[in-house]
Amino acid sequence: MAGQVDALYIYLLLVAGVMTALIFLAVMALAIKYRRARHPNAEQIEGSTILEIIWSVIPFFVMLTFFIWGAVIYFQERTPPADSTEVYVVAKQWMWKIEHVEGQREINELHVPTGQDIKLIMTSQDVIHSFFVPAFRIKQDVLPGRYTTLWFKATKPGRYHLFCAEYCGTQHSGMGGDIVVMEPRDYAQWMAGGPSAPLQETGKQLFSALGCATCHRFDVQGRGPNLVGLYNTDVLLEDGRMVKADENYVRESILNPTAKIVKGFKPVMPTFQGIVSDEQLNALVAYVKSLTPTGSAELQNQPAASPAQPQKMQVQ
Amino acid sequence: MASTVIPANRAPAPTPKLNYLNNGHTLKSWLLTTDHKRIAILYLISVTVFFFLGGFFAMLIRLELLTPQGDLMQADTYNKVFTMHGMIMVFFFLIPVVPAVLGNFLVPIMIGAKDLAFPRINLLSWYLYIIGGILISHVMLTGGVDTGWTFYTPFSTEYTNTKIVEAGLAVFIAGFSSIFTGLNFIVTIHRMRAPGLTWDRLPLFIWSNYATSLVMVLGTPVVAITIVLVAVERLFHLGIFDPRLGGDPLLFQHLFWFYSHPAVYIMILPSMGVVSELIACFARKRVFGYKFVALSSVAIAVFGFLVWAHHMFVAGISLYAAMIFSFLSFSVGVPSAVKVFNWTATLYKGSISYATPMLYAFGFIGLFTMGGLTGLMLATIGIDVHVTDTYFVVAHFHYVMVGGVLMGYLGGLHFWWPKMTGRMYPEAWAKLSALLVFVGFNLTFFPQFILGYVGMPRRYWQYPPEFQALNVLSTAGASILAAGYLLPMIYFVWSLRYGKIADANPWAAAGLEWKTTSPPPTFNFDETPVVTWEAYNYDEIPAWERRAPVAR
Amino acid sequence: MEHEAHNPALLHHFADAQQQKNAASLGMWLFLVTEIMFFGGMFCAYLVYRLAHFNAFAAGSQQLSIWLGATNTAVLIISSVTVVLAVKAAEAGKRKVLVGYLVVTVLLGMTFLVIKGFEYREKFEKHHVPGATFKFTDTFDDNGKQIPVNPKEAELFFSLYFAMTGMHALHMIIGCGLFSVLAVLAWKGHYTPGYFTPIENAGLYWHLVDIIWIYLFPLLYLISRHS
Amino acid sequence: MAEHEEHTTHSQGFYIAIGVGLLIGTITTVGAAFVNLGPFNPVIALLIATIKATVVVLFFMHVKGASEKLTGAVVVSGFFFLAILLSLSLADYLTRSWR
Repeated sequence: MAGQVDALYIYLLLVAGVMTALIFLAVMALAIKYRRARHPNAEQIEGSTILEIIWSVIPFFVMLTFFIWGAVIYFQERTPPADSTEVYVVAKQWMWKIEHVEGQREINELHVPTGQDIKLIMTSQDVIHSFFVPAFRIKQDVLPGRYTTLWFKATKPGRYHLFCAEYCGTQHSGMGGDIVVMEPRDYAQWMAGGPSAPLQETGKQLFSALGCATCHRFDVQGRGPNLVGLYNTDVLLEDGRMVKADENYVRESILNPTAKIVKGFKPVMPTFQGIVSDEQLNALVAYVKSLTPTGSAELQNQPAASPAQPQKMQVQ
Repeated sequence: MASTVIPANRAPAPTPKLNYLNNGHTLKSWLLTTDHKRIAILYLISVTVFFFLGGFFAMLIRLELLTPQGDLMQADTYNKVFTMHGMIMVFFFLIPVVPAVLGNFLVPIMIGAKDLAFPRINLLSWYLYIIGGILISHVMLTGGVDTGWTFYTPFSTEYTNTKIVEAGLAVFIAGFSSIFTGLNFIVTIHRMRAPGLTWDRLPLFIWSNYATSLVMVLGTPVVAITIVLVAVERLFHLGIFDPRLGGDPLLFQHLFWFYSHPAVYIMILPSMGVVSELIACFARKRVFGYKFVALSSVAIAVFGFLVWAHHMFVAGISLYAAMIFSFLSFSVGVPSAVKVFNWTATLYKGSISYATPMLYAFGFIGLFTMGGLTGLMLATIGIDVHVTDTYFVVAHFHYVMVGGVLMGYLGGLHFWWPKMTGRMYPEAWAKLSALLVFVGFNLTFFPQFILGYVGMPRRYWQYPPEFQALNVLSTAGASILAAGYLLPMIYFVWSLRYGKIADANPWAAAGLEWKTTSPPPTFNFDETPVVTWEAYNYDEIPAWERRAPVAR
Repeated sequence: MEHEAHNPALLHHFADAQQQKNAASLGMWLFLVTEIMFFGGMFCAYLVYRLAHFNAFAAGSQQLSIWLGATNTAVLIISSVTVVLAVKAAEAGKRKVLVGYLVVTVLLGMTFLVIKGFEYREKFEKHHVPGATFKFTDTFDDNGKQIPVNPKEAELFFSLYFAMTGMHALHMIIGCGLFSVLAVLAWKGHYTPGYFTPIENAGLYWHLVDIIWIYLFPLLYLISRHS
Repeated sequence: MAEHEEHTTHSQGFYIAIGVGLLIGTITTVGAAFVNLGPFNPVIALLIATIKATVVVLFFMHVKGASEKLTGAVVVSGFFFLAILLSLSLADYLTRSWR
């Protein structure tokens, strides 16, 4: 990615450099050639519509190339490959808390292997921060109340700066760290070193501890939708909208269950806002995402009408 | 007409001609004046005070950044310093500077009117500006603000305990000052033009002030209400941008940038108008493609409203919105490019002299070209993701704001100084300062482009040591720049007493403002002029070296 | 017109009364545009959040009194009529009629504010004022049907409700003050058929405040009222 | 008396009639809100509001029949820029959930 950005940057620099040089040279040459001593009488020229059109249209098309190339790169930057390794990031004043799906936790450091696509799923506990790795030419603001994502693939082992790029208070400039890129072998070793309860495992425990499993059942259709195979599918909602079940959807459904009711279900789920922390939320999301219909013959959530449970909703 | 001009500060002279400066000497005659020219002078003084205040903070920033460690001041102090620098420079200097000083002085004269349409509202604008200024100074002296001039939520609403409400109120009040100025200009330009002065005969400075006024009137209210919402969120816990209530912090950014991006055009457009005047005068030519230059001002003002979210490409807006805004952002590039090309083309077959104002105009073209082209890079999303919120952006907007606006302002101030005061500035010193400003400016801000691309984020109090060399260069440039700005201040004051006395039209320039005396009488013209000529009729005016000597 | 030469209201920098009047009118219209944009910021916030949290907005809206809201709309419309009749009276030079309409307008404006005050009081009593004391348990609509609502989002609705109606009420207060002053001046005979620009311009302001309410009423009070 | 010609004042009865029309509009809005029109409820409400606002602008604020078009242009541009604010903001919010 860095290479592509640099290539575009060099192209832009060239165009800008040539334009600047042209303007500077033209101004200087004209200013010298037509200085008053040599050219005491100005010739009045009204203007030229053709010239105006030329120097409006040509820059426009040049800019169009900027736009298209830039948009293509941006599209790639915002589209993580499907098989990326996921890492959860929670930002707070003034530190980065990193959770690997394998259960490893780090603060202000992120260890990643070379050659692997890494997708960061980020949220903030307080104000807006921004995850910025200049060496990878990537940056994404980290917002409270929702996930933003970012992905990259490191190619060369080493330590790279991690900065917070969105002003976040007193120690904004201290909210940095390192991205430690390692050979896959070293990385595996490092990963083996720490305590290892995979994130989805933590999520699984939470899932039963919080009683989610009473309604979201995997064998039969419960009061809540079956979550197996839910992730990354399109969900038809009660109000007729179709939404993608991405991380933000799962997150919102936990914190604010009534916002998007799946078709055929009742708005009976209580909110877990204030009950689960951002880290626990990440674990739950990771768990829901891990539910794939491999073992069981469970299909995706059918929009079939569930047994109606009209009166018991306040019990929860 | 022999212009026997006696400057105000000269000891009693025989039969002084009454002009706006000597028409009343009491403090009251200044503070309660409704004369647009006196109000312009009031603005000139107050804006200059705020410029040096903002500049002082800039120097503190540059000194702190000399070393990678935060050793000059605490992190909190640094955050307050750059916030003050931003707020003062944006709201109390750049936005009012050209419209409220040069525009206030020149708009009525250039269109042959006796005053602005609403002289009392004009005075009210100044008082609002001063009240806002006093408030922001109060904030500064009693603890400051640490949000940056952008007030981003939820930091500003919930996580900082500095004086957001007071600072917001200051910006709100200053905003209304600028709304009233804009409103006054639009009405004046529509209603008060001299007979015969049709729209296609207007000086380009008027066109650009008109466009600026549109932005002031249409954009400022949105930022005003946004700041009110931030204030009530802090005061009364209404939670409109509160993520815990399902509010979206990005909505604040949308509303904020809806004004604050077009605000950039409030700043730059009047300076573009100044440059058009300067180039025409010192090339002795009508501006090439007058119509296109005039309309490009309006086009910039209108397109300026379509591009705000290019400040938010990495903020979490949707992919598609980012692409739309990126595309639209390039649309502003076209009219800006048209202006630069037309100025350059105006030089062709002109008769060019290198008076100080022209040097500033050249400087403007150069720096604005660089600022504009780096702006295109920032509009290119793939690049923006990497360089936004870094020193690249800082360098870019200083090239446009300081390189552009200030070059235009200083050029205009030198150009119209004889008209405003009746005195010439010292040419040699002025040329030196123009040179200092240009060199100092590039030395200060060019390294910041590189700093940004190698990854130094903005608003950093301390930074990794590898960025130090470029930061030292930048600080060195800043000291040259400071000298370049102090110099005019000194010789302008000096010239009030010792400068050569200027006649009505020292540059042999076209335009109504040169057809009245220097300084002009209180009502600008003894008789309402009737305009029968096109703008920039330099073919009818001989250059000043070859004019018949004027009685002095 | 014999006033023209000695019109005491004609300011020195205008060529004639017509130019002055046109300038004042254009200035007022531009000011109204700034008001549109000023409220526009809040309308934008409203639109965004209504789309995001429709259920909460509907539930919040159910808690507003539709009848008080509709009555206030009617009050404002009637006051707009009295304002336009005041302008007409000013143009015709009927001083007493003018003063009468101005006074009625102020009274109507105050009626609006009093009704608004009652509504606000009810919100305080029901803990519908955003902040620490905010409670929202009223998740049943008029027909007893449950609306699924996150109380936090309902708080957002009430934040917007108070911001928008509060800002509108502030404009009403300013309008009432303005018209009170004009009534006194009109009584003293400041306005003639040759010069009544302040009456006209204040009228324009009042109509705009009316228009803003015309939008606020359905947007705030009438969300999803049907069963 | 040039003012009287360019100033299109109407009769007292006309203004009262307009006022009555606006009141009827209000009643219609309230009535329509209680009828289930599906997605058209807000559309109808805003349509009526816009008609009412237009009537106020045209007749009470005397834009219709004004001697010059400038006032109209000012009004239209005000709403035009408001529309820019709303539509481009929504361009973000409505496409957030895509992809």
